[in-house]
Amino acid sequence: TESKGSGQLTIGFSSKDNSDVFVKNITDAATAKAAELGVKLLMSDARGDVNTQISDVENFIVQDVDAIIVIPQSVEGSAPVVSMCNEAGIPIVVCNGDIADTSYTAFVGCTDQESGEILGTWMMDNVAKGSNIAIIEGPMGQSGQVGRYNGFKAVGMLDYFNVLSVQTANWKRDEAMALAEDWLTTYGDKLDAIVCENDDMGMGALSACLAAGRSDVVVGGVDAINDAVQAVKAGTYGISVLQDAAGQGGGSVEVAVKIAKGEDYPVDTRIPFVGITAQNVDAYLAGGVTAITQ
Amino acid sequence: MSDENYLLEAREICKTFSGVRVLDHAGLTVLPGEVHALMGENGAGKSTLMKIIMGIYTKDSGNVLMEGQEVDFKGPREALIAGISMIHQELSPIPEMTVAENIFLGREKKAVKGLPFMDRKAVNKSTKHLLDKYEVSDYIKPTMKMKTLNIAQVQMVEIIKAVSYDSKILIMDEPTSSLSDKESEVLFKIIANLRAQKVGIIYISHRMAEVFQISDRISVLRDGHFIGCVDTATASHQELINMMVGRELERGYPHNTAEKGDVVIELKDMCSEGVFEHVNLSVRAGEILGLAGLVGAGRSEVMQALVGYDKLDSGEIYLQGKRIEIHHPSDAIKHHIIIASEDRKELGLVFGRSIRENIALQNLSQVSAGSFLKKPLEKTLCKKYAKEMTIKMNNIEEDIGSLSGGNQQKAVLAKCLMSKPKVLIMDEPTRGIDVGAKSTIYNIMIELAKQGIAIIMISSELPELIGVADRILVMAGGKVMGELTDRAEFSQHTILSMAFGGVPNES
Amino acid sequence: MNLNLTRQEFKSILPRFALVAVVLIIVGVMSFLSPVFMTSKNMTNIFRQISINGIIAVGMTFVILLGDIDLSVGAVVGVVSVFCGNLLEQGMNWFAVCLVALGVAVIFGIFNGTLVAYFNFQPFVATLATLTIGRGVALAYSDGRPYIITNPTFKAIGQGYLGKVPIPVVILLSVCVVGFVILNYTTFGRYFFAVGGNKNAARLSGVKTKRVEMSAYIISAICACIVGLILSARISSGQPNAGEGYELDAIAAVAIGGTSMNGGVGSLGGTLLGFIMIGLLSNSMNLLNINSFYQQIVKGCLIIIAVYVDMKSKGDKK
Amino acid sequence: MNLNLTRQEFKSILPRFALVAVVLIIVGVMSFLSPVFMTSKNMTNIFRQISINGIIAVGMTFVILLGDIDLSVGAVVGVVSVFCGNLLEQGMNWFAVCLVALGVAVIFGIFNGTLVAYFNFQPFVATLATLTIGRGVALAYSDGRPYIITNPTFKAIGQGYLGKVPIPVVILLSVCVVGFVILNYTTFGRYFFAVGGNKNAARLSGVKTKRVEMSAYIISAICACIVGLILSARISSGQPNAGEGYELDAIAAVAIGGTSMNGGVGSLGGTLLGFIMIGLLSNSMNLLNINSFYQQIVKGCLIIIAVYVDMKSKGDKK
Ligand SMILES: Nc1ncnc2c1ncn2[C@@H]1O[C@H](COP(=O)(O)OP(=O)(O)OP(=O)(O)O)[C@@H](O)[C@H]1O
Ligand SMILES: Nc1ncnc2c1ncn2[C@@H]1O[C@H](COP(=O)(O)OP(=O)(O)OP(=O)(O)O)[C@@H](O)[C@H]1O
Ligand SMILES: [Mg+2]
Ligand SMILES: [Mg+2]
Repeated sequence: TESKGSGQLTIGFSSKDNSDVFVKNITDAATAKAAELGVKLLMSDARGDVNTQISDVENFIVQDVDAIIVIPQSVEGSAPVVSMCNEAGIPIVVCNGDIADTSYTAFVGCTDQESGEILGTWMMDNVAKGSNIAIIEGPMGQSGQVGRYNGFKAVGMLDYFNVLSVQTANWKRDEAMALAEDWLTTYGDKLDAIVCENDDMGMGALSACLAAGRSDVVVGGVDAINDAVQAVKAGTYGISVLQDAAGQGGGSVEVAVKIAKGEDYPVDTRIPFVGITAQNVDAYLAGGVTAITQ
Repeated sequence: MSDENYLLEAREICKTFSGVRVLDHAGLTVLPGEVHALMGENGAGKSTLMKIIMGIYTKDSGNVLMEGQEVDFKGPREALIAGISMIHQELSPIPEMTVAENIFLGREKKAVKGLPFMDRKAVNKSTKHLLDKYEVSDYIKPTMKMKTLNIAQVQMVEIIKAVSYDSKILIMDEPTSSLSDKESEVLFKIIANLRAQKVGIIYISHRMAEVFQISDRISVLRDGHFIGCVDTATASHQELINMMVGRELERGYPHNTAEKGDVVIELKDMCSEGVFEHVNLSVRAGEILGLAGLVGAGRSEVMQALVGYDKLDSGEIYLQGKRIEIHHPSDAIKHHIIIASEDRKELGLVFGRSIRENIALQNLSQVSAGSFLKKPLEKTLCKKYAKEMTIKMNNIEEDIGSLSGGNQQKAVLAKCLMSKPKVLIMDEPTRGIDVGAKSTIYNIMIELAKQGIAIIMISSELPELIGVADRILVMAGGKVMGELTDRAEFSQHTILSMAFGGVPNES
Repeated sequence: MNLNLTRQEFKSILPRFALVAVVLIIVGVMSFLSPVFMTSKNMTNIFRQISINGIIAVGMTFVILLGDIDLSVGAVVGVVSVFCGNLLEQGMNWFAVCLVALGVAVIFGIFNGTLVAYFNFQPFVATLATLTIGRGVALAYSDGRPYIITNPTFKAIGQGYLGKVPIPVVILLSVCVVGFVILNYTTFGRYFFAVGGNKNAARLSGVKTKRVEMSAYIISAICACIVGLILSARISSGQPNAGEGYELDAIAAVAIGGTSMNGGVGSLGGTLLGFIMIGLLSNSMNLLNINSFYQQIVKGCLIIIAVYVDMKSKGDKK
Repeated sequence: MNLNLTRQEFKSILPRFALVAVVLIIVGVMSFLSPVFMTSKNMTNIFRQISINGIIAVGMTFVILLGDIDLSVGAVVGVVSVFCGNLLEQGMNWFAVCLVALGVAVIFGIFNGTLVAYFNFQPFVATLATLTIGRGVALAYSDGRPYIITNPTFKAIGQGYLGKVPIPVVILLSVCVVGFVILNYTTFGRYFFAVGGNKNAARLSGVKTKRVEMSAYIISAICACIVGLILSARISSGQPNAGEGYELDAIAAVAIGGTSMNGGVGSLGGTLLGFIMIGLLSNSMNLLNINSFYQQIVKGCLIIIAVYVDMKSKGDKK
C-alpha cells in the first residue's frame, strides 16, 4: 500500500473508550510516541461497545495497516479481533488489559489482578483485622472490575475484613458518592473503610465521608488520577494505585513498530503497578513515575 | 306489530358516564326499508345510543335485538359483521391513507384467497366503481390521500364507506352537517336507493327540513329519555320541537332590528395565491353579513387569513377606518376581531382540558394581573359565559371532550363572546346544534348586533343565512361572485345560481 | 368554606392520592425494615440525591406537557460541567462562571427550540442530535479529561448547607416552587397546557405557540444547567461524562407523575411524586443492600406498578 | 404506461431522492478522500457493521409507525446474549439455542405489548421499565459475567459468509425484504399505517387495533433477538451489557428515514437509507481518522442536515 511504499509505517490503535481518563492517558502517550518515532497512528474509539471495537479493527484491516494495537473493551468479547488480525496477517499488540485469545503477537500492559492485590494488601496492612469495609466496583464484567476483585480475593482481603456490602457505581463519581452516603447512614460508625476499584469512585466516596465528618474512614482506589494524588498528599485518601499509562501507551507503540520493522521485540511486557501513599507521594509529584519505580 | 317485524330494536337502554345518567330507559325500533329519524337536543344521548348499538360503548342495562334475536356486540367489528354500519358524527379519516384504503379498511380484498396479501388494484377498482355510482368521482379519486380532501369530501367518503358494507341497517349520525345542498342531494338519492332495497336507516339530524323530506318516522330523545315516536306524515314542526325541548319555541328566524352604524371593518383586495383573490368586503356596526357559497368556495380561508391564522399574500385591513396589520391571531384578538372556527375539533377547542380553561384561553388578559392569573375571577367569568350560552354540563372543570358535539360548539361561542368582539366571524356557527340552541344563537347574534358589533356569518344552511343576514355576499372559487343587499332579493335560487355560476369547471 | 367535594373535584385530587399512597407504602415498609431509614440524616441524604434528577424532571415537565421530549439534558449537564471546571481552574469568579454556564445552556435550549419550533423537527430527533453534539462538545472541549474544582464557594453549591438543609435541596425546592407558580398561576404557564393539548386551536386563540415551544426547551436547558452546577460542585470536578443517561430518569419521573407524553395533561405535583419515588426506591434498596442487578429489576417493576395504580385511580381510558 | 408524473406522484418519490442524494454525496466525497473506501472489502465491512443497527431499525419502524416507541430493544439484545452464551456453554445445540432465544425475546415483546395495548401504558414508560428490567435480568442471570461461546456453527451467524457476503448482511437483507413485503403488500401491514394514522377510525372500521399494537412489539423484539444472536456470535461471547444504547441509534435511523414519531407516516425504504447513512458516516470518519469526540459533533450535525433536507424535499409542514 501507499504507506508501505512511502516507507512510513501506519499503525492502527483501537481504544476502548477515550472518554475514560485513564484510557485517554494511554492513547495520548501512544500518539506522542508515534509522533516521536515518525509513524502514522490511526486512532479509533469504541466508546465502550465491543461491537464497535470489532468494527474498528475491521476498518484497520481494510486500510492494510502495518500493525494494530488494541485496548480490549471486554476480555472475551474483544477476542475475535485477534483471530481477525492473524487471518489478515497483520501483527496485533494487545495493550493494557487481558484478552481471552492469547494468540496475539505481543502484549504490553499489566495484570488487572495485580492492582487489586496491591490495594488489598495495603488495606490489610493499614486497617485492623476484622474491620467493617464496603467495596465499590466498576461495571460488572469489565476486565478492570473482574481483575481487581480477583486481586482482593487472592490476597485474602475479603476474609481478613468483615465485608458489609459490595455494590457497583459504574466507574462514576456521583454514583459512588450517593452509595457512600447511603452506607454512612446505614452502617454509621461501624464503617471503617471503603475500597474502590478506581479513583473516580474513590473521590466520590471520599467526598461523602468528608461531608459527613468521617475523615476516619479509610478510602483507597486505583488509577492515580490527579485529584486522588492530591488527596493522598493531603492525607485524606489512603492509597491510589498507579498504573503507568505512559509506559503502556508508549511501550505498545514501540513494540508495534519493532514488529512492523521486523526487529526483535518483547512478546510480553508487564508494566508493574505501584501504590502511591503518604510515603512516596512527594517523590512522585516531584519526579513522576520513574522516581518511585526505582 | 309483532317484534319479529323489526329489523332492529333497542329496549330500555341505560348508560351512565362517570356517575351521570346519559341514557335512561331509552329505546328505538327500525323497520326494514324505513328511514327512522332520531332527534333531540344536543346531549340528549342520540350518539351514545347509536354507539351502544354498534358495540362501541357497553350498556349498563337493556337489550338490543336484531331481527328478533338479542345481540350484544363487543366492538364495532362484530356489529359490522352482523350487518350494521354507521356514519359517525365525528369524522375520522386516516389522513395518510388513500380514499380506497380508507373505504376498504378492515375488509381489504386479498390477492390470493387465504393469504394476507392485499390486491391493491381490485380495491382501487371497486372504489372507482363506488365513486362513480355515487357521482363524486369528478372530485374524489381512489388514490387520493385523505389528508388532501376537504371536510365535505371526507364526509362523502365516510358515507360511501358506510354504504358499501351493504348492511341491513345503516346508522347516519348527522351526515349532512358538513355538506352543502349539492352533496346533500347525492346523499338523499343514496338513501332512497337503500330504502328500496329494504335497508333500515337510522337518521340523526338537527335539520328539520331534511328530516321531514326523507324520514318515515321520527323518534325523539330528551335528556336520555325516550319521549315518543311519530309518523312523519302526520307530524308537525311545532309538535316535534315541543317534544325535543319540552317547551314552546318561537318559530322562524328573528329579525335583526339593530341600528346600522359606521363601517367597522373593511377588507381591500385580499389575495392568497391559489386559495382566494381580490376579496373586498366591509361590514357596518350592527350589521350581519352573510357569506354564502358552496363548500370549497374559500370563505373560511379568507376569514382565517383575516385573523392571521393563514398566510395572506396581499390586501389591506381597515378597522374603524384605520389601517391595521395582522400577522398572528393574537393581533386580531387585540383588535377584537374574533373568529369562531368551523372546525371545533381541530381549531376551536383544546380537548383534554376543562371547559373553563377553553373558554378562558384567548381571554387570559381579562382574568390576570400582569402575568398572574386571578383564578376565582376566571372561574366566575367563565361560568357566566357558559351559562349565557346554555352549555349543558355538570361542572365547568369537566373535560371539554366529554360534552356533546353541540355543547362543544356552544363552548366555542362562549369563548368568543368573552373576547368582547368588535367584529365577530362565525364560521358555520350552528353546525351540529339543536333547534333550541340554534334560536339561542340567532338571538345572541342579534343581541350582539344591537351592541354595535359587526358580524360575519358563514353558513352552508341557506334558510338560516337568508333568515338572519342583512346582506349576503356569494363566493365561489375563491372570488366574490356578487352581493345581495336587499332582503327582498334573498332566495335560495338566486344565491345558488350565483354560487354555481362562479365554480370554474373542474375536470 | 365549602368542604363538600364534588365528584369532579375529588377525582382531580385522587390521582395524587394513589401515588402518595405508593410513596407512603415504601416509606412505611422501609422504616420497618431499616432502623436508619427514618433518621434525619438519611432523609437529608435522600433529598440531596433526589435533587439532581428532580431539577431536571421539573424542566422536562414543561417540555413533555407540550407533547415534546428533551433528550439533550444529560449532555447539557456535561457541557456545563466542563465549562465550569475549566473556567474555575482559570480562576474566574464563581458567580461569573455560573452566568457563563447559564449562557451556554441557554444556547443549547435555543438550538433545540429553533429546530423544533421554527424548523418543524420532531423533538425526539432534534434533541437526540443535540445530545450527540453536546456530548461531543464536552469531550472535545476538555479533551476527555476532568477539571479539578477547588473554589470553596462554588463547591458549597453542591456540598454546603443552608441551616440544616443541603443547598442542592434548597435549590430543588426553589425550582419546584418557581415551576409550580409558573405552570399554575401565570398565563404563560397556561399556554403550555393549551399548546400541548391542541397547538392549532391555541394558535387561533392568539397563543404564540412557537415562543411557548422555544421557552420549554430553554427552561429545560436552564434546569439542566443548574444540575450541571450542583453536580460539578458536588463531585468537585468538571467532568465531560457528567449527566450521562440523566434524561431517562427524568422522563421516567415525569411519566410516573402522570404527565402524558402526548402533551396537554399533567402536573408538576405529579412529577414531584415521581422523582421522590425513584429516589426513595434507590435509597431504600441501597440501605437494604440489595444487589444492584436485582435493584434494576425491582425498579422497573415498581415503575410499572406506580403508573398502573395511578392510571387506575384516575380511571384513565388513554 | 403513462410517464407523466402528477405532482402528487412526484412528491411521493422525491423524499427518497433527497436522502439518496445525501448518501451519494457522502459516498462521492469519501471515494475521493480515501483510497480504500470504495474497495469491496470496505463495502463488505460497512454492510456488516450496519446490519446490527439495521435489523433493529426495521423492527423499530413497525413500532414507530404506530406512533409508539420501543426503548427495550437494547436490553433484549443483552438478555438474548446471556441466554445464548449460557446455553451454548452447557452444550445445547445451536439451533435449539436460537429457538429458546426467540422464545425469550417474544416474551419481552408480549410484555411490552400487553402493557401498551391492554393496560394503556404510554409506550415510552412501558418500554423504559422493560429496558430496566431486561438489563437487570441479563446481569442477574449471568451474575454480570460474560459467557464464552465456542460453538463454531453458532459463531458463523456473526462471522461466517454465504459466498462472498457476510451472513449478518444476508440476514439484514432478508429482514428488510420480509419487512417490506409485510408493510406494503399485506393487509396486516397496512393496518400499521391505519392504526398509526388514526387508531379510533381503524377500530371503528373493525381493525383489531390491540393485536396490531401487540404484533409491533413482538416484531421489534424478534428483530432485537436476531441482533442478539448475530452480536453474540460476532463477539464470541454472551455479554450482559450487549446492546447498550442500541435503541437510540435505531430510532435515529428510523427518524432520519422520514418516519414520523407521531405514527401513520413512514416507510421501510426510508429507514434503510437512514441506517445506511449512519453506518456510512461512522465508517467514513473512522477511515479519515477523525477524533472520536469530533465524530460525535459531526454525526449530530449530519443527522440535522439529513432530516432537514428530507423535510424540505417533502414540503412537509409537520
Ligand atoms: N365518552 C363520554 N364520556 C363522558 N360523557 C359523555 C361521553 N360521551 C357522551 N357523553 C355525555 O353524554 C351525553 C349525551 O351525549 P351524545 O353525544 O350522545 O349527545 P347527542 O344527542 O349525540 O348530542 P349532539 O346532537 O350534540 O351530537 C352528553 O351529556 C355528553 O356530555
Ligand atoms: N385538500 C385540498 N387541497 C387543495 N386545496 C384545497 C383542499 N381542500 C380545499 N381546498 C381549497 O381551499 C379552498 C377552500 O376550501 P373550504 O372547503 O374550506 O371552503 P369554504 O368555502 O370555507 O367551505 P365551508 O363551507 O366548509 O366553510 C377551496 O378553494 C378549495 O379548492
Ligand atoms: Mg351526537
Ligand atoms: Mg371552510
